[in-house]
Amino acid sequence: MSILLDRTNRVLIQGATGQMGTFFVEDARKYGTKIVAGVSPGREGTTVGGDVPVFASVRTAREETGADSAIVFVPPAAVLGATIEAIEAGCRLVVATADELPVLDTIEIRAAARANGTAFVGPNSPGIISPGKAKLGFMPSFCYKEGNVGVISRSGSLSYEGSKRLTVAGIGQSTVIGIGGDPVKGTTAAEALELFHNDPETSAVLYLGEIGGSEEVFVAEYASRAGAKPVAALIVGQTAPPGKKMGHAAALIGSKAEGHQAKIAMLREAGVHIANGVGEVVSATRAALASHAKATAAA
Amino acid sequence: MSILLDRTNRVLIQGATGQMGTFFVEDARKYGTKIVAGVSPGREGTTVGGDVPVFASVRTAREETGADSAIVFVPPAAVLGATIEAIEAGCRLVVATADELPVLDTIEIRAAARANGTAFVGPNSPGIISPGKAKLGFMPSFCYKEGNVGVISRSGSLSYEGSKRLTVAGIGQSTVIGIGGDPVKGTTAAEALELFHNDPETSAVLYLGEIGGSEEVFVAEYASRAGAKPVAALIVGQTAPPGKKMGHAAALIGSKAEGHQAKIAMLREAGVHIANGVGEVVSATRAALASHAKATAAA
Amino acid sequence: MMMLEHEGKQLLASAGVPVPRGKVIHAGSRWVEDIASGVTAFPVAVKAQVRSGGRGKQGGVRQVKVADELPRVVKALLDTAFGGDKPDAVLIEPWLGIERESYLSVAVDGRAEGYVVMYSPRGGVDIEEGPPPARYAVGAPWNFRVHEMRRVLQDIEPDYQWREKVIALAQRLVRIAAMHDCSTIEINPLAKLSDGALMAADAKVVRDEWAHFRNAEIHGMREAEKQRADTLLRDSLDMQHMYVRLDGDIGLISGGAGMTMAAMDMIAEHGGRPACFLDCSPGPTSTRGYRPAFAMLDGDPQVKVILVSVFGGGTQMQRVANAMKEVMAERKSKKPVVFRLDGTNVDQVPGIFEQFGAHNHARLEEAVSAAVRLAGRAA
Amino acid sequence: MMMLEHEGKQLLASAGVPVPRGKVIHAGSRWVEDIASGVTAFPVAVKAQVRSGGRGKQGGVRQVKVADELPRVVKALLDTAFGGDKPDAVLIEPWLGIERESYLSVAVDGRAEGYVVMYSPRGGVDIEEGPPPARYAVGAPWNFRVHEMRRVLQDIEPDYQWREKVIALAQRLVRIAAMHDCSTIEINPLAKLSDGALMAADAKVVRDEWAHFRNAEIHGMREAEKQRADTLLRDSLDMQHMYVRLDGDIGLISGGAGMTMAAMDMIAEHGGRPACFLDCSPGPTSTRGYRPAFAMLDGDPQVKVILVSVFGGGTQMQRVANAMKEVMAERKSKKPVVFRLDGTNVDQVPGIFEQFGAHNHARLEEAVSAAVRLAGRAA
Repeated sequence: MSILLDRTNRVLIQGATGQMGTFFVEDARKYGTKIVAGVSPGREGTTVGGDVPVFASVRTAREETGADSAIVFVPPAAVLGATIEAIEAGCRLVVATADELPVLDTIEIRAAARANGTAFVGPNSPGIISPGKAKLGFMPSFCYKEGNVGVISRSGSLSYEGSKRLTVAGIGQSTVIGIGGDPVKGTTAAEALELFHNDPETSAVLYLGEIGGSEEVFVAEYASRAGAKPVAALIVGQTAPPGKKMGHAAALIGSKAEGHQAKIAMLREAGVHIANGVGEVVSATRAALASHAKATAAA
Repeated sequence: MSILLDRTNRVLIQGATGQMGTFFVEDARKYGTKIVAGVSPGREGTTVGGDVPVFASVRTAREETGADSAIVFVPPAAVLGATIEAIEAGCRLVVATADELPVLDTIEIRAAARANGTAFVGPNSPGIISPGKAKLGFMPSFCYKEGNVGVISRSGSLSYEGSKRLTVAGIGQSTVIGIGGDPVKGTTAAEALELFHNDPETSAVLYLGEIGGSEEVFVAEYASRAGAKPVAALIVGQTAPPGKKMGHAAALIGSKAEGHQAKIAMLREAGVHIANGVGEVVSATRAALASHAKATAAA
Repeated sequence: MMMLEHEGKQLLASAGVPVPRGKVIHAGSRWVEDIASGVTAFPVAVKAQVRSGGRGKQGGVRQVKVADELPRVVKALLDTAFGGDKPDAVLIEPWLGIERESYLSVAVDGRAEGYVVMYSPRGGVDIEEGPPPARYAVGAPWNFRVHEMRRVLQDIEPDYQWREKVIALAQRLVRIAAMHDCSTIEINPLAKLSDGALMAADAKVVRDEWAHFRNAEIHGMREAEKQRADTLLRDSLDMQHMYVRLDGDIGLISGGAGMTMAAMDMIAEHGGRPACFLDCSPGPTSTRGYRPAFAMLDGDPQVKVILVSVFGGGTQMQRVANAMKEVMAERKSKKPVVFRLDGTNVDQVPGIFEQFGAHNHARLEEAVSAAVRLAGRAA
Repeated sequence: MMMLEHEGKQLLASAGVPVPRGKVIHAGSRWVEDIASGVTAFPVAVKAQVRSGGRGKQGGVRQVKVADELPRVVKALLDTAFGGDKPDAVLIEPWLGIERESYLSVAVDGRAEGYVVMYSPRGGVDIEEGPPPARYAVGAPWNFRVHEMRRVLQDIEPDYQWREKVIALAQRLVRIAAMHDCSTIEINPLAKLSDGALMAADAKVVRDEWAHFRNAEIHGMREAEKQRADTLLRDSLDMQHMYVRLDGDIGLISGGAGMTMAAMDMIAEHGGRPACFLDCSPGPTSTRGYRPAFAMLDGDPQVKVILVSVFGGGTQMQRVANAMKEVMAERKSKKPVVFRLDGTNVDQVPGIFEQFGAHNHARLEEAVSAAVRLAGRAA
């Protein structure tokens, strides 16, 4: 198994006829993702990627093709309208990779997703991949391999780097989810952890976090819980100065609790296996997997 | 019977300790209204009107006294917060008489009332009275008498005038509801008509409208419906110039359809008994009642 | 409260709506130098800044092709009355190369329980003559849905690229309306320029005056409106009175919008003509409240008789009667006054009226009839 | 993007929040005359307008009791650097008779899924030392509930009249934050004046830069921020690059915030020091995109070696490699460059790199280690 995404998702693409949409159709299909529809108001009746039909609305696309998941490639100002259309049309999973989205729009989208029981991944995220099954995003396919480690990342490229290191070391992933670098997230670390917790295929979780924000509080809370799956974590930004935004809107040390030292201390306290730097991602994950094996043997 | 308000409503007053609240407690209790609680944050533990206990929140007031209806006497800037508190605490009826309320606030309150299944009456309204039973508003009690005519009015003082004329002529009222002079209303004419339609005690409806807005479209729609109760109507503003706001925000002729002549023609077409001026309110209502008697005899 | 075109456009521009880069010349400013310095590219549109509608049909928009003509046209427009008033200013804008004119508006609407968006593929001065615009009932502003509006426009706007721009703009306008407490934002024409870009060529923006407590601009507009009124009216407006001038001779001091209109209608029915709509109910029901209302009507040569018609609920009649007693005692004018008070505590009125020899009519018909008679006699 | 105090206060005032009537004197303006003409009542507070925090503790707020002293104090403040920068302006305000200082803020918060309101009965410069403020998680702005916030404050703020004022202000601030795309509005101190009135004595307002398309003010702030940067940095910011200057010597050109920080951390681990955080991923992955990044680091005397570290998904590596080839060919600087490209189409990189004699390190560790070594050699 995996979380949110597997071989059964039938995917529609909003903004399918743009440059990113076109690249995605080809790349994601090659990986095995079932792309069944494009949505591009005004371009209905055409196709993308050779044979994927384009519709005027998500509703029509769903009715005609049974699409149940959406990925959104439209300019920032149009993301709010497009995601809410997908959510209200009943998609079970909506991924918006866009960065430069006003946080108020994310707040609205998240509220709509909650009200409709939709899983929303993004924004400012590479998307989500369940290795060997399907991908909804731009991650380089060769970095991943099917397996039993769930990966949660606040950063896109860091999730490629971390996953590739696991893959090269022979450790596969159940799902790798980019929760995004913005302060308000479609899916939070807490929610992603809960999904991995309930996924029988996931044995341990690797969390790739950074300085700033309070997402890591959730991670510590989960890890301290009785019966939690073992968690490994890397927090980048040890050398970041306080009070400066490090690219991501959320990566800003606003108080001591948001700094590297405080987060590491809190996670260690909660029993999380800490990677000191990206070079230790594999060893920390191995330690987590070992502690899972031990717990399973004991049970 | 009556609509929304009868002897069973247990009323709480928000802003109970102000001048209007104090006057209302005395006046409404004299009329038989069950005033069970006041709400005035910070004044909890005191009383109004001698023995009505004051609480810090609507929730507490409801828990302690079983209050189920609220009337709000707070300054315009505080109406939004107070009404939504009452709505979300589960009151079945909330009356806000305040004028000078931004229309956006009314829009928000109406949305909250809808979401919670609350009847919201106002703003910019004298409130609601079910003669002989209870009153939630400032209307002069002597103008009313229990009976079988439902009265809906966009204007406060005009509803006193109209009701008094009915009362003097021996025609009683089931309920007199002031739906208010603002463009967006807590209870629309359409909703009030539906309530009167389902009230067995109401035989006919007197609608007191004015130029501007589209509320009268609902009235005509109702009157044209098969099985509708007979409706009499007065539309004031025959002599109002177009393009000028006549006191009420909604009383502005913005297009021909909103003028006096067009409204009268539409209502007449729908079979409504028209009063030409306030002097004909009684005769038009008599005609409506007569047509009800005829219909009942035929059935 | 309606904003002038250039004020409305500034508001829209602040929220990212494309508007022409204009230059405002206020009446009474040293406009000749301003013009000389500021306008270089011709032709330009010179537009009278007035609050009444129908400006276009009244010649309030002029094209000027050469710099030399500009001062004359500006002066002429500033000296012309539109709907009774001379413009506060003129707005000079580049003359737009418009390929197509559409119509887009966002307005508060009772049936929609909030905002409604209206769009017509053909805009311009004759919008009211054509078929009614398409209507998207939004309701609460956070309920705007791009896909719902797309469905509404699907069949009436075939140019999908233009349609998408219009939808994005409508979304923006609903947000602006809610943010800035606007009850109407009307863009007519909504221009499609030769490069396909969209531009608000005109803008009618109406603000909700009751939001004055949370919006300094609206607060300022209310103050400015009072300043534009003459002194007597200003004092009355300061008491929160609602006043509309009419062309008759019976000065009507009343309480409540509906009753005021009912009394106006009844005056007409009895063959008289009201001089005004003057609703004093929102203000204090004290001497302080009524004094400026009487001062204004006493000072208005058009008014021959004053009819006081108040039916009060929360307004207690003994208080109104006492206020009348005091005002009558102070008053210098000899214009006759007819009273009809009814409502809460009306039983205490006769005793008070006796003290200054006034009569309270029991029914509105009697009072109106007396006022019409007195007005006729005064003529 | 943080607004200066006086800009933030102007925004708050426009939405009806009480702020002191202040006077702004910009650096470089003819301030002496301005002061003489504008300020009549003393004492006043003279406040340096800076974007960094901790101004109060650094002497950035001065009391002036007599007119004669004012020019000297203004001049002194404009000449003092706070957090590395001299003030853009000073703000002169009447010295407030503050009876009590509280703290109120509204901020975007992930845990709240939207906005959070924070209140502390005791505000002032030492707010961080005291107990944490009370927290009301609002979420979406339309979910603000007066009664919920009242419940949060019930036990921590016993003065109910003050409490009600604070709640009404919090409601206003949440509305302002949503309307004007603010990610933080912090009022510290929130002053209670001697007459019981509430006033925002200071204001820290942070705007969401990504709302630039719907807010002309935010758009203007972004442009102004670029203008404040030197030419080389401005060209890089024009490419949407994200830059933070650090104090090391390894110029890091990277893609993605997380990977950039990971590389920074690894540089430190290997005993080196990064000269910057420079995330080029939001811009074009072409020569045009990378050219200004190299120009800036080549022109920075602090930078001894450049490390290019990009792990791309949507960014295709053959494009980055080709861009590097072109930039290297144009480049005059002799500073050594270390490459580590990985990600989509990385298999095409060696072929391209061969054409200009560059080496692509397979692992980040190798590239970092090489860069640190080269920096050491350059020293």
